[in-house]
Amino acid sequence: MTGRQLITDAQNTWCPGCGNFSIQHTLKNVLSEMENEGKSLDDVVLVSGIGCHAKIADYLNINTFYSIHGRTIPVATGIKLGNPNLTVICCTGDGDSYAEGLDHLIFAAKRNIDITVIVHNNRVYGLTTGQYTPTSPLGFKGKSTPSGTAEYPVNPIELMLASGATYVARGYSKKMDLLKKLVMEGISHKGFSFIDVLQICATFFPAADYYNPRVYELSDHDRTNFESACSKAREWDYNSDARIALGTFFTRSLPTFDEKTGRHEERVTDKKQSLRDVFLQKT
Amino acid sequence: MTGRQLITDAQNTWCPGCGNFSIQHTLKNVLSEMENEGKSLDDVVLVSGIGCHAKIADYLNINTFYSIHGRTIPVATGIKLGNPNLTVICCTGDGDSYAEGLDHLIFAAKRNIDITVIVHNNRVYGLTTGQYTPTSPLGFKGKSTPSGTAEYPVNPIELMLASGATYVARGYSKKMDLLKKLVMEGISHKGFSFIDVLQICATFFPAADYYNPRVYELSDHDRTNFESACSKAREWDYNSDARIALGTFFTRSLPTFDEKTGRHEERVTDKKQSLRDVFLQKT
Amino acid sequence: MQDVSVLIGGKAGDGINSAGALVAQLLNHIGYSVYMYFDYPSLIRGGHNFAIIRGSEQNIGTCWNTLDFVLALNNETLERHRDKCRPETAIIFNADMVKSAGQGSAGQGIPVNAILTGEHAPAIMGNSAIIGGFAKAAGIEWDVVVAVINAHIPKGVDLNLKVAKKAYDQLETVRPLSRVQNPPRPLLTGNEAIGLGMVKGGLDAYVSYPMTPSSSLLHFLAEHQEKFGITVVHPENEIAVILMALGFAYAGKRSAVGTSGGGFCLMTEGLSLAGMAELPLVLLVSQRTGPSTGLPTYTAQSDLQFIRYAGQGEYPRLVVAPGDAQESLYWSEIAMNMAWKFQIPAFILTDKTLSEGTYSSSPADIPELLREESPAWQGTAPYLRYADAPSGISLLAFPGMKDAVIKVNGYMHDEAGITTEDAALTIQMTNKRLRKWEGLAEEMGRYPGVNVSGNPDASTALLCWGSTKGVCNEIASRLGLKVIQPIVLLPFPAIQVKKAMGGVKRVIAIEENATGQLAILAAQHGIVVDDRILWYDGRPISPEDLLEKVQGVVV
Amino acid sequence: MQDVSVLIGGKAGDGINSAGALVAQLLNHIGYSVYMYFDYPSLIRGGHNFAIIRGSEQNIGTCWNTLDFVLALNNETLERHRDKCRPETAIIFNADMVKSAGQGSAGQGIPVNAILTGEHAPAIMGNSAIIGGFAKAAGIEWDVVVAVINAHIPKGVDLNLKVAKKAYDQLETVRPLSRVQNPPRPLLTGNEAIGLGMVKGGLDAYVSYPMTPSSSLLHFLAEHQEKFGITVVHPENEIAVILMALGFAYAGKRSAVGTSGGGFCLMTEGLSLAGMAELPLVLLVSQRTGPSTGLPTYTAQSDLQFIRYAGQGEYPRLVVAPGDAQESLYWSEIAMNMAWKFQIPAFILTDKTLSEGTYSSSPADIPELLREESPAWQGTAPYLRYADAPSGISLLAFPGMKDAVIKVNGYMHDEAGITTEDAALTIQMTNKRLRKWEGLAEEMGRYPGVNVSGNPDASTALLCWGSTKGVCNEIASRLGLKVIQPIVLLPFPAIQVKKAMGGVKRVIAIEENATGQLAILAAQHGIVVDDRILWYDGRPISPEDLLEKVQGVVV
Ligand SMILES: Cc1ncc(C[n+]2csc(CCOP(=O)(O)OP(=O)(O)O)c2C)c(N)n1
Ligand SMILES: Cc1ncc(C[n+]2csc(CCOP(=O)(O)OP(=O)(O)O)c2C)c(N)n1
Ligand code: SF4
Ligand code: SF4
Ligand SMILES: [Mg+2]
Ligand SMILES: [Mg+2]
Repeated sequence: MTGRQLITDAQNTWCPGCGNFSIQHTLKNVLSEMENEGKSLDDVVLVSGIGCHAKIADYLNINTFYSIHGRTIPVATGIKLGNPNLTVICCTGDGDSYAEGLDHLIFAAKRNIDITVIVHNNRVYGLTTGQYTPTSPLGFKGKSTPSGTAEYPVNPIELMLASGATYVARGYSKKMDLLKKLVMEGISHKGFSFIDVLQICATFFPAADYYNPRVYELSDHDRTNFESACSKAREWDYNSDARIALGTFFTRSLPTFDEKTGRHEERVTDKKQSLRDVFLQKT
Repeated sequence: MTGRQLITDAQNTWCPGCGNFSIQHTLKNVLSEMENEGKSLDDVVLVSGIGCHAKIADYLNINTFYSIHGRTIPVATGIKLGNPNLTVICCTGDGDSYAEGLDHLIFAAKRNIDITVIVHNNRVYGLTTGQYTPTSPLGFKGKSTPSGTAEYPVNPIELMLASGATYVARGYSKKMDLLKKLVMEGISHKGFSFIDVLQICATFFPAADYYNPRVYELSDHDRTNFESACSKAREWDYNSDARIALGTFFTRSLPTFDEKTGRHEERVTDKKQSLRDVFLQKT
Repeated sequence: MQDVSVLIGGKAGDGINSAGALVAQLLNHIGYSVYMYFDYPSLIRGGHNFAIIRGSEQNIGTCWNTLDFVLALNNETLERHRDKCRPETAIIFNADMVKSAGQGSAGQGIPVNAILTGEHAPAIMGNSAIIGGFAKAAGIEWDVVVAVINAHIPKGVDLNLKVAKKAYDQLETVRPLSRVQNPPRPLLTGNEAIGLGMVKGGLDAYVSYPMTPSSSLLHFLAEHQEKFGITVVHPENEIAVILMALGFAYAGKRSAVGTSGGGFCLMTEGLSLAGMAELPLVLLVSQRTGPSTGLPTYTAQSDLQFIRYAGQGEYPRLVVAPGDAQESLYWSEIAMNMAWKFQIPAFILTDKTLSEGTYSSSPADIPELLREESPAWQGTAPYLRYADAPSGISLLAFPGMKDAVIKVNGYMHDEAGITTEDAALTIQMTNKRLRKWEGLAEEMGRYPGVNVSGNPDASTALLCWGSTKGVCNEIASRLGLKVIQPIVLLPFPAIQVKKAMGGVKRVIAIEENATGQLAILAAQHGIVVDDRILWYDGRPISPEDLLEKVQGVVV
Repeated sequence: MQDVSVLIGGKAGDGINSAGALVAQLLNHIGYSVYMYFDYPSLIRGGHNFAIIRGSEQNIGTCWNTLDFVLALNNETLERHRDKCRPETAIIFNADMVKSAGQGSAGQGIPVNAILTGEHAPAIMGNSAIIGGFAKAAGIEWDVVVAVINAHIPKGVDLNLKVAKKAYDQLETVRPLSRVQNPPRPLLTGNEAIGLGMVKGGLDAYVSYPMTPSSSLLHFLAEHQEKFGITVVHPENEIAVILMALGFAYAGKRSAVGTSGGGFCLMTEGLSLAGMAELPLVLLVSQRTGPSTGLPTYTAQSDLQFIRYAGQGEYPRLVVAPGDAQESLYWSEIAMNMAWKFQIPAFILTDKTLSEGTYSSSPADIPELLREESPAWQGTAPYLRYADAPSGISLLAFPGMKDAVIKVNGYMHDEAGITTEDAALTIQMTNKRLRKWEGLAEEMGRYPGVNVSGNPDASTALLCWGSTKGVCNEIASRLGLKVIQPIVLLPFPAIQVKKAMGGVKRVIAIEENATGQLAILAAQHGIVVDDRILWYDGRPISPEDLLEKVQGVVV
């Protein structure tokens, strides 16, 4: 299919001003660019969790697996292992992948499975009306923490570096050019790509006024240097006041899990004979 | 109870040469020392997961909660929040806390809940007969990976540093004096204490010959310096050949989750009146 | 008999739920019994939200599809609900958004923006104008509006009143409501009632991860945690939720959790641990349309069988399914007490309709704090956490108690709590746990576990559970039928239900699921269900639909 | 009729399971049908392990408590199993560990250490001495020993044979076994048979997290993954397991998972997703004694009801419970095919006894690779993943297919897979899913879903499921009773079971649980169970115990 209509007829129900629009627009542009470069979109799959972010599965007219809260990544892993020719993209939320299913994110990084994870990090549970998430700042007042949280946020960039992710970046829904670049890079990176996107939640965490003066694009940064990636990652800890680096923190080339696992299928000539052999061995 | 008999009558079923004996012995010594210093062992609770390590719950004659695979830490968190006067110790496995329930470990660190987590890290699933775990070296041949794993191990020390743990140490079951010191420190540390113990599994991962020439005790190391804790943590990545630092990598003082959460109980004088008030407000 | 239905509709973000609650309070303050249903899709801004508020002289728990008033914040409201309007329906609309109420309708527009500008009031106060306009159209005295706004709009009372008054003064009374001679009563959602009931039953800690339709209980208890003297924790996921709660229970604190189907799935392993370790726990499971994510903001009664058997292995549990807020309050307290008395998990099984519906309650609902204790250990060592007893119930002790070594264990264990693999001990301890079913059934027999209402001499009975209580009662009384509503579902109160069946020749089960889950349960206890009316579009079955279905079956 | 029972016992770490397997192969090679039960506690070294190997002329699946041979690697073996010995029981023991076979016993010691030293053989070969000694004592020809060791001890064949020969030569034949005129057959554990059946049914990927008693399937498939051309993944936990498997299914690969109760709990949310998203999946759930961690290495049949209803909401599923290895092989293939044909989850429900027990199978068990397909999309866009159809089954397409936009969704969705909250669509799509029950029931009616054996004219029938097939058959044939064993449990083959009930006046359910879960299920289909024999100490019920219990009921 070329020149496919990339947006479905599903009614879009994000709030006016929601940063998810920018992410969807970015993905749409990335997809048409891929198509223009000769990639068949039939070979692209998008997996989402549950949350406002996840509605993107309804909106983009490509193969999608609209999964359950927190489980985007194992689904994507299974798809990639099942058919390594597919390009697998995860759109997941901060509640999804930093709370409910954090372990899967870390294992995907550890395994270096060749998928691209885009976290719509609005630092709040949007769809369940505004409770704190693991990246909400200390003292955040949501409905489950009316007098403020008692927890420091996690720093997902740091966590991903510590987990062995081979592509680690941060985008911002208000910097669409950069975002597009990062998503393109993430998809072309062979291995596990992680992009934390500071996504504006217009309703429950409208942080643009906080982000705008603080964000800057990484330059003069050696993205192959792990140590300096770490110190850049620590510059802003999702809590205290600091400059917020955007761009690619780190990248590294390593064999991928999908390359190393599986594909036995291709090597077997006579499955029936194999079965018979193993069976008769038991005699 | 003073001078309590610290070992139960339960039959011990660890393999000869198992490193768990050393950990149990260490805990026994720590407990009697605590008792000698006037601490009542009635106020100590040990929580375990499921695995060889977890049998320690049967063997130590103190309050124990023998929980389920991977869930040691949320149980311990609930106990500590329920009664902050208790000293809560987790004995957990690497399968337990680095695989099945990794997310809980990271959240406990993030929250700085005042519990002490001792990971019996034998780098293998002992009780289920020797499959790889997240800390097994790349290429490890277990029954589920007969031709070797395709995954790099995680480095739990690094992960815990990235997660905000306020006490991070590594012990070794063959260095019992140091181990005792670390466990004592971990327990006295106010906040989340994490001790990764390289525990010899005599049956499925008898790594003493590997560890013995490589381990050394950290000295001249500023345990309050996060950066140098990180570089020490990275010296050995649980995979490639390197010197293996033992001791305390990092420590830091921060308010604990149990201090900040809860204890509302103590502030309420007339619960009945509160109920009536809230009820009548709805009129 | 006085009976009035008001629909208020607009977009998500328009505050339809809170505006509806104010309408409910107005009706409450003129003496009506109130029920409010709130309908919204799973989105944050936009879409269509509406609430139907019904007031009546008698206690109610359902809404008819015939409206006396429509409060339209936008045109869509009028379009979507035109089928529920009659010529005499009074339509009040935001004149900035709606041009006219439609041909031949008795409509009055409120110039909301103009009022707000005139009063220098923020946009958020627009709904006060609607409320004021409604009060006037319904002939509710201004005093009542003042009382309600005072009590329920904590911020900017004066300005809100000014805005409301402007609209009040501009509109005409078109369908005056007669006062009913009742004092105003507390209005509670099902979840609020559950929260109050849990606190009555001694709740110390509530642990929950947000999931519709259980979340509002988390929010309610978090909001009042200081007042109630409880700890409220929202952890990383539902697995942590149940295990933390079991940690609290072990430490001697009464804990409860709340979730819906998908989150409950993640709790089943912890539930089985509670069963084996004999740790008490209360679980609110509020059902929504499944399977999987399903319709997250719509209702269902399709998890009963799952809850009955959830978790590997066999162990006793209590399941209660209250039918309205009053019952929720009453039975939540009992669930807390029974969980701790029998050291078992106890479920409060509700659905979206009940959890998020608003009901009139009675001040008599909160008489006392009633905390029933499990027998406590008297300090005579050695303590045996699982000491066998005819009742199956062992004495409780908690860490910190002098000389108690308290070992709880999810493995098969001996009386001391130490792991065993012995065959005879396995049988003994399994029997010990399962024997609690008997004591529990006996104990529950002392409570009114089965509601019987309607015509006592009817030969046809509607068998229902949970939130369909309201609609069944109404249809039964119209058709002269009996209603049998078991509230205790496990252990199933077969004797009480059979007693209620006296004189009944035909049983029609009414359920909001596709397979008839209560009918299956009842049949297992020898109660034959002749017909099943199953409704599963995510909406509570309306009285009109139920009437038609019942008539279709009965004729 | 030839019938022999051999017990081999020692410590964990002594290799009792593999030594037992060699004994089984010896019996197999002299023509016997074989069954082996392996009993071990949850520990790695020490404790007491034993295997009972029984050989018979007919197919068997149980062990009597009367032994013909005891192979004792330590004293504890003799002490623990003395009650199963008769004066004529031949006892062979490791003379380094055991002083004497006990008073009046026909015992022969093997000087294992001396033999090993003499042959310069490593300690690990000690069991070959025991095997050699047993062969001699049983009068099994040396050729047979050579054949078995050649086939089943891959490393160091010659040295093993030397060690075995030394013992063979030193011992005397005390209880010679007659040869039976059958060729040797493949011996399979239940889990191996399941693995072979899955591969026959087209398995592409097996995803599993270790959990006894399912782990040996993971190990078996991992070992042969290259030969079978499948991908085997052991991920971080069971939640990842089921979601990865669903990812494989979406990508067009046939996937299966395996676990036991506690791990299955963690899969229930993914299961409900499979139900809603209509993703095929095969699940092995191998039961062990619960609740919770329970007795991890012992058996039970206590998760049937849980599996029937697991996961929120209502959706169709297949549950088959084979009774031995042959049935495991046969039904696992069917489960794979039905899951993909109906796009539903299909369960293979076993227990420790079956999963880890060893059975004779028949070479006829692997005739063909049989892969049944779900109807495939023909490429005419637009593709609708959930196109409605009378059967409820939509055409399948997989990512990568030209012009297919494949949207699977755990929300309520329209035919294209896009989220909907519409009431009418909700009913339509729910009906679509639930209609599959009918086609599935019809389809399963074509398979032999109910085993009927024993006396066809008996008025008393034993109703059983799963691994108790063997013991029930034996007791029934002794007492002249009928045995009815449904293999398909969901959709319940009520018609076939009722047909089997012809002439039966009394039904006795035999189950290894404490509540009679099959009896409950049967009763729901109008099959009245008169008596229930429930056994729940974690051990498979023995023929002696069952005989006594049945006689207690029948008399
Ligand atoms: C197991 C489970 N628990 C809870 C929920 C309820 N739930 C739906 S979306 C959501 C939070 C989503 O937050 P996030 O991932 O940050 O997405 P956002 O809405 O912010 O985009 C929750 C808790 C669920 N669907 N499933
Ligand atoms: C939910 C669940 N999955 C799997 C198991 C089976 N299981 C028991 S112990 C264990 C591994 C334990 O490994 P580890 O935590 O490293 O402990 P070790 O035995 O090495 O001390 C597993 C997988 C279980 N009990 N529960
Ligand atoms: S709630 Fe926030 S994240 Fe969700 S749609 Fe609205 S603005 Fe976007
Ligand atoms: S298997 Fe390993 S960890 Fe387990 S008891 Fe034996 S030596 Fe210890
Ligand atoms: Mg979010
Ligand atoms: Mg381990």
